[in-house]
Amino acid sequence: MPEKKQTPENTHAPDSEEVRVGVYTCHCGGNISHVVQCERVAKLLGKMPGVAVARTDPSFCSDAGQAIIEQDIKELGINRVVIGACAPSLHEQTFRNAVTRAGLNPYLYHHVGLREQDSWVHDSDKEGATEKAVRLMSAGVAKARLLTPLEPIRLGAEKQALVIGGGVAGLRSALDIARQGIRVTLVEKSPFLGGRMAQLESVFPTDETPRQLLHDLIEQVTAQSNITILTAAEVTAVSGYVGNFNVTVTQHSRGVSDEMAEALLAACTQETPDAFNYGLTQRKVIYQPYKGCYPPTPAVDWEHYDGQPIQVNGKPVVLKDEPQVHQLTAGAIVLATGFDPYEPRLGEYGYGEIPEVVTLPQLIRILAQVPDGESLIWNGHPVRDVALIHCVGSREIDGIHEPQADGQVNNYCSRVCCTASLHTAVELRKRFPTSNLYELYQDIRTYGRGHEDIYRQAQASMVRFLRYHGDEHPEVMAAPAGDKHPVLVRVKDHLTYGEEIEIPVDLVVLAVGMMPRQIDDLVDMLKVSRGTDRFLLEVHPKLRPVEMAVRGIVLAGTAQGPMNIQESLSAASAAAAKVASLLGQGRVELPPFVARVDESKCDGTGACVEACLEEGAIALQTFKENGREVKRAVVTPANCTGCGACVGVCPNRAIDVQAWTLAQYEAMVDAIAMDIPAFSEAEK
Amino acid sequence: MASNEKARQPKILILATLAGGYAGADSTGQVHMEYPPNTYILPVMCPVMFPPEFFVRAFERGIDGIIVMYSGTDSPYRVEADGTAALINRAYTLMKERSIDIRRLRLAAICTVCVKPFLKEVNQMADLLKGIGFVGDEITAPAAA
Amino acid sequence: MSEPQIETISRGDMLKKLRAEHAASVERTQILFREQRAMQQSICQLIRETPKTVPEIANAIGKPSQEVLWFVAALKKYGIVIEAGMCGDYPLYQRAKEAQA
Amino acid sequence: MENLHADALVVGGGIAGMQAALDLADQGFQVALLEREPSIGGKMITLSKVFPTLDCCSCITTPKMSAVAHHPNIRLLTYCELESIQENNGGYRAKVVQKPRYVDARKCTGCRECEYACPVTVPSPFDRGLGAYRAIRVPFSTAVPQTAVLDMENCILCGKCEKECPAGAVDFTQRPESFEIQATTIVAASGFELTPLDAKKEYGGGKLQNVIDPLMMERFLAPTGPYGRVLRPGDGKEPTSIAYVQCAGSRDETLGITYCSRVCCMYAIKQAMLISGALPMAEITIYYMDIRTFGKGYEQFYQNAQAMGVEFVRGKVASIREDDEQNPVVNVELTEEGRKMERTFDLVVLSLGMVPTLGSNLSLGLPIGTDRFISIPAPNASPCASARPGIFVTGTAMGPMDIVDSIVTASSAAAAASAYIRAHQKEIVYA
Repeated sequence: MPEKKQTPENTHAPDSEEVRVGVYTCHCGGNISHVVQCERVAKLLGKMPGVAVARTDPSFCSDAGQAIIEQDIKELGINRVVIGACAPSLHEQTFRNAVTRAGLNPYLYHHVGLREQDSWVHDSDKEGATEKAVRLMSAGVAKARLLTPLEPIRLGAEKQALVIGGGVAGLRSALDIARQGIRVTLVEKSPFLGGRMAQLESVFPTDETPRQLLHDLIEQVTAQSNITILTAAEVTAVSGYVGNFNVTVTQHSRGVSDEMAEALLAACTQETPDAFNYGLTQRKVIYQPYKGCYPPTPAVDWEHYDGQPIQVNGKPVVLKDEPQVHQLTAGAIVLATGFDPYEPRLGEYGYGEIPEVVTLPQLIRILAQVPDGESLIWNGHPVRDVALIHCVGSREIDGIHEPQADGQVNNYCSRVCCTASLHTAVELRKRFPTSNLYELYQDIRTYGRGHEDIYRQAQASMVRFLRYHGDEHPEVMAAPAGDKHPVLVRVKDHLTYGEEIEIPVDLVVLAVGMMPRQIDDLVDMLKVSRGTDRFLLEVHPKLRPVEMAVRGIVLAGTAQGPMNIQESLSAASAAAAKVASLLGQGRVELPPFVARVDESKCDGTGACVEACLEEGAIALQTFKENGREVKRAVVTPANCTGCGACVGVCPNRAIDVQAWTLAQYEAMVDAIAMDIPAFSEAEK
Repeated sequence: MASNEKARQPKILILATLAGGYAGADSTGQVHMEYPPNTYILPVMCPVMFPPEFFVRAFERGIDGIIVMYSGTDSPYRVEADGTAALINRAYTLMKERSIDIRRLRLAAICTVCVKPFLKEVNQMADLLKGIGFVGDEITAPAAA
Repeated sequence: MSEPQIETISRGDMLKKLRAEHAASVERTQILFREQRAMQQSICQLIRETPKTVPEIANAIGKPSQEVLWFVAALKKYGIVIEAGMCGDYPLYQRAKEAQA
Repeated sequence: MENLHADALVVGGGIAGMQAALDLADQGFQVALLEREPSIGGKMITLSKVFPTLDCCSCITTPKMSAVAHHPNIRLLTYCELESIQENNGGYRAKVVQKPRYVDARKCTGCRECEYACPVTVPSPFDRGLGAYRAIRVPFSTAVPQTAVLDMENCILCGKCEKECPAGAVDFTQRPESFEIQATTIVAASGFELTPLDAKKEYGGGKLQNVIDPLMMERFLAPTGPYGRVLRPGDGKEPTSIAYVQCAGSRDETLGITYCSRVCCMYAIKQAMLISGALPMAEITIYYMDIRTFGKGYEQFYQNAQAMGVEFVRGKVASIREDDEQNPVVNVELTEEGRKMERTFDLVVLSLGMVPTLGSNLSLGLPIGTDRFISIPAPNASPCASARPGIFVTGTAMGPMDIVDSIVTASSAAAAASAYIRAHQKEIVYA
């Protein structure tokens, strides 16, 4: 039985030293000061009890601005800092660092959001906005007076990362992380690596072969001894936190051993639509998606295999999926879950109803199966006239486009479809010189390096361009029987000043946009956020562009939003850099916002233990106190999430979340509710 | 502002979770959508930390309306969804004892990009308070205090 | 690019050397400086009491508006001139009272 | 200056260079960050607000500048020119010249007493020449380091600054100093310049007073700008009608710039929105060929601008002239109506494109593409690797891109550089 337990020493009780608050109201380069009268705020706050200095500055986050605060700490003995500026999510850390540099404990600082939650939303009521700023800043001061110095929780971090997704972004991330001496487990849902990139035939603007590029990349990945690859595997449970995620991965059997592969593949007769070719062709339920795939061993498509025995050398073989469960720990997780091409609604531009309407990814697979020099035949007809329609499933407008099943309207641009579509048009003209091509577009967005050249190439190859407006979509319909062409496309073309043009074609190609992969389970498990476009959401596009709000989880590639291969690679490497910075030291620091028991008040009711839902975060322990056995609650900080379920139920107010205490909230409420006659008086 | 310049405004306290309502309020700011300024947003990790008495105390001190903007089932805390709902119900019981109109306390699930729901909640509360007035006019002393 | 040894040269010699090296630019700048001073003085004189717009100042002192605006912006930056309301689409500028003291 | 050793030399202290330096330094590598200007911050620090969030730009940039300045693993070298590099000992040896500030950086506190004392006013490049500062000055309010610099070309050697400096920091004895940096790897973050305003004769060849470049408009919109508000530079009028001419320095074979500069659509839309906020009565027209709002959240931004009343007109501006009152007159071919029209505006902004900063690229001896940006031989395999082993490229040095993309490629280049350092360093013995 332990003697009186040790808790982190609460070095300074807030009232044991004179509290000297420094209050800093930032103009935010006009963003705040154009609405909130910052000087008035400073003047009023300067008169509040405990406030030793109140200042304003055009931008406290600048080096010079930070220097002012640092100087006040050193020279005026400021020991609590309140800053009213932009949202704390942007610069709380910046100021914590500044305060630390000046020798003050970083948790003796409180940040008040005066921009997103005040000046930016009360533009037409400047007086009201200023009053709000005063009350919020007073509340900040009230809280700051009760702050105590805290130390971050330091934990060892596993020098191991988990990469989810084995497409080009996941592969690149895994490689770059591994090269920094960090072990990587790469988990891929399908039995083969390569993702969407493997389904392409040529990458712009270099016209390289994507599967060759992938092959080279995979070769580097597999040569790296500290990367473990799990294919046909899915993350099924995650717990823990940055530095120490506990991950359960469930891996399906391959179903086929190397020795048996050839015989089984030959013997298998059951077929299913080939997803690699977007269902345009059939393949066996034991399969390799393409020649040269990795791993080379064929795999069983468990979803479609009917369970019937396969006759190999006269013997029936029944294949069985015996999933294996792997438990692993990871310091950080890279989400490289990729995209799905937008699947048009049944009847959208005739899709699914008219066989001569296909998507661009489908066309790429169709073309891959036409040997060089042969003509393109589709649905029994030779294809000569082709219309490519841009922005299908992208740049949709509320009220004009029919929402998807979940009410979503894809109002974003998918970035790659313009160049991809033109790149394909150029290829079509090259391979089938007699073809007539029509690009129906809104804006041509060939923004990337070398992409504009492809646009010019398409123009030079006599591709015809027709410009439609977002609210007047082209129409696609089956041609009347007996017509030479099976499909008619009708469009109001603004390049010919709004003329209604009808184009008879043999094939309509829909340049479909990108949608994030269906990863609801992962999103729930990891508690990460998605944007209104449903792609995974970064913390801030410029400050932390590949990090998620949950620490230790980073983003790579098209899981974040539409991007091309080059951009996915960059994003994947950027994600790797963040993981390397995070885990390189072998330890991470967590904020000390966890529950803390005041033993002088705790009398061991156990209400807190009952209320807590976190594994191993709080427990009652028996101590000897003055020779008597007493029960006291004890917190394990690494397991505590700081939710405060224990705080609200404690009858003695003996437990609090550090830096977020009940007393601080009460003081803040009082400051907000306070009558401020001083508001006009003090200014005189 | 100062009472002689402008009619006194009711005060709305918004307890907003960092993972939900607080980020939603920031999103509202990023798109510059206006709402009344008598709204005071305090960040909270998870609202289950408050005992029900906290809300009554706030009303007693002159807060006229409180919106708890939590993350609901999207919360990073397992306890938040059910725990907060239960808490608010206990607070309603206490409010009734003090004859405080229970509409003054609202629980709303607000996500990080919930701009429209955020505005709806804030404007609804502001309109309600215009109708029912200040809390000080209806509150009664606790039965046994 | 770098001189072999500089520590032995005294500050006076250094200035002399700089003056010699930069004789052309110093002379050019001195002429420029005198023009600037004259321009600044005539602007400040003109708007000492009554605020004026840039075209009004330009008209009065016979200089192009574009040039006047540049000087007004410069004077404003260093607190010598302040903005004093609008006249139609043009801001008015005035000599700062504090700066006159 | 003593010679230095570093794991990585980052050339250029704009947003891309800063981010690359921070990412390398955070991984524990020693970084030398070289900037030719007296302050880091690059083009980004001159901007007003940034799309699509409309955050104030200095709120994003200044903390990064500060982080660079305070990072224990970063050696910040401002006002330094890269002369040449040569392969050495498995890495590179860079020859660098520290240009004289005529101010002792260790003594200067950035108080600006010298600047107030200096009698010579000169155009400030920070304000694109439309604002002014003195011959000795701290280059701009948020500069890092906060150290004054004297511009000898515009100095009359009156000595007033030296007399006024409370720290005794003015030092006329400074000379250019050469030194060397030995580094395992180099990250080129040399950035971009705008297509020159005078490049296109049809658009007035830079001679029209009220035809400006977009960075000038950024300064007008910034709270620290030269006028503190949006005025046209010809005569100080608050403009009530403003036109944007898109693709004014891009997608134009006559200029030899055939590529798309990627950012012009978004900055024009952003500026239009900000002007609408500052001057609610102003009419803003954007003449464009294609609107390219392809980034995350950008299409929504475009739709918001349309909803705010910014007028988007599809048309090719053939020429711009000036009327008697220096109002720019735009001659535009309305491509969706098949006719030409003329319209007079108070102010025209040419949405100029990006061209590479050539100086340091030449010093690095890197091959360039037909677009003159640094070549990336295998963009779909190693998107940041230049043609020389161990030299990586980031940001607009490898082609036009916006801030978000620059920051991502910076982290990406840092990842590539750190892998290179780990793979090669064991073999290197410093001389």
